[in-house]
Amino acid sequence: MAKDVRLLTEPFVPGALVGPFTDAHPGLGGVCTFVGEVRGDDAVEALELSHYERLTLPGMESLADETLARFELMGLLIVHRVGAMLPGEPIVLVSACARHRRPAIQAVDFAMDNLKSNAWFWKREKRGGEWSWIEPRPEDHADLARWK
Amino acid sequence: MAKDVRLLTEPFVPGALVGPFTDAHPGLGGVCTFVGEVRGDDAVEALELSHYERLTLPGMESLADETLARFELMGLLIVHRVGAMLPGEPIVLVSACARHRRPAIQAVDFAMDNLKSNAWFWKREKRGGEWSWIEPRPEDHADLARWK
Amino acid sequence: MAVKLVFLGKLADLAGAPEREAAAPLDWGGLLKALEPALAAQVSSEKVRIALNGGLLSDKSALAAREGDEVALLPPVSGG
Amino acid sequence: MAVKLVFLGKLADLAGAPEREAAAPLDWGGLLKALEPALAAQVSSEKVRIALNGGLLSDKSALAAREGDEVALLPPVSGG
Repeated sequence: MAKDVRLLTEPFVPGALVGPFTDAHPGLGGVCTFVGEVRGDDAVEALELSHYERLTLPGMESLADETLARFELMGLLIVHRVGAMLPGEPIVLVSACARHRRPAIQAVDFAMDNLKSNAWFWKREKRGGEWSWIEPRPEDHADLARWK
Repeated sequence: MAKDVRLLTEPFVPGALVGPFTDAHPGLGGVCTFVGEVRGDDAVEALELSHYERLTLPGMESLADETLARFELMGLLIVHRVGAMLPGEPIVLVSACARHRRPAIQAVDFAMDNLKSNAWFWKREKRGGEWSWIEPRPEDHADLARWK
Repeated sequence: MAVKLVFLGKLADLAGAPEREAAAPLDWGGLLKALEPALAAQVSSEKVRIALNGGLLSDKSALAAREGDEVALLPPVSGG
Repeated sequence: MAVKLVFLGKLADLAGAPEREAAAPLDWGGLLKALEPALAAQVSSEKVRIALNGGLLSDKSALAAREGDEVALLPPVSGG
């Protein structure tokens, strides 16, 4: 069970990460991947994600461990951008490969729900030249509660 | 809402399809993709998928329509291989993009469950030089029943 | 012209070819008579469905194919 | 050496900088005294958590930081 967790400060191309991840697991039955991008609607000009070195990456590592323990996977890749991003740029990627499709899909669903409301990131967005801090949407907490 | 449904007779590279699909939907919040491959375990030497021209593609088109009607998506891509395939080759790809992550993930889950037990494909596999026909696993029918 | 029969999945193995022709017109009784007994037995099974020109028949015994029609014999699908 | 304070999210805006130093040793009362009143009020809120050298404190009033320690002040996360 390969675990690959990364915080990136530069833009990334999802396919350039998922291709090698998939190739590294011969014999897999399927791979499910979710890529989140910075949405450009509502006049968002930029997004900045800050993290706390001593908590953010260890938190993602332990989420990866929990996901691997919970679903029958062959490998799990979790990648998150930090820093300043523009609309259209990928911000998060979760990819899970497994012998069967449902664990792969469910693992991605679970990891994304946790990342969206639980991970150690602080996000602010710029609209009309003004920065404002963002808190998780109530739906994000409701999504997470499904796994309790 | 863009719908793109294809039956392919030649091997395909998932990233070469998902990249342009994603780029075609600016403003998306996320894209979820599942790729199924021919598993090489249990001594499977080859897999052959036959289809019936007059039912298979129309059936996939109507599954795509149902998926688009059921989840709030911006676009949906469904690609299926037919013909002879070797272990490790991609056999199916479903990719959904949406403003929010949960519809994208759920749409992929729904479309895959339908494809796995409902689609007009007949599959046989070769083990030890012998071909045998495959029927869906009981789990596939159980997975599909979740959406009723 | 005749009626074109299309055999899918394991029915193609049993028929020895994916397609063959049968004399038109062709109804359910005529179809069973046109097939070898082992194949006719399979086709009679509840699990085998029939499509006429790409349209599934809800009651296959109501089959009524004319010259130029295509009759597909569909065993249970394997899925994708 | 002193104690390093790290401000995350909107607390960094309020503090005017992402980091500053405070005199060691530093306990909960000392931390509140070392911060401007508006910042101290925020930090006292139930929603703000404290980590000492990367370990979350379950009871932040039990803070006991020594020279060289890092104290992080963590408002509610935005998520990824």
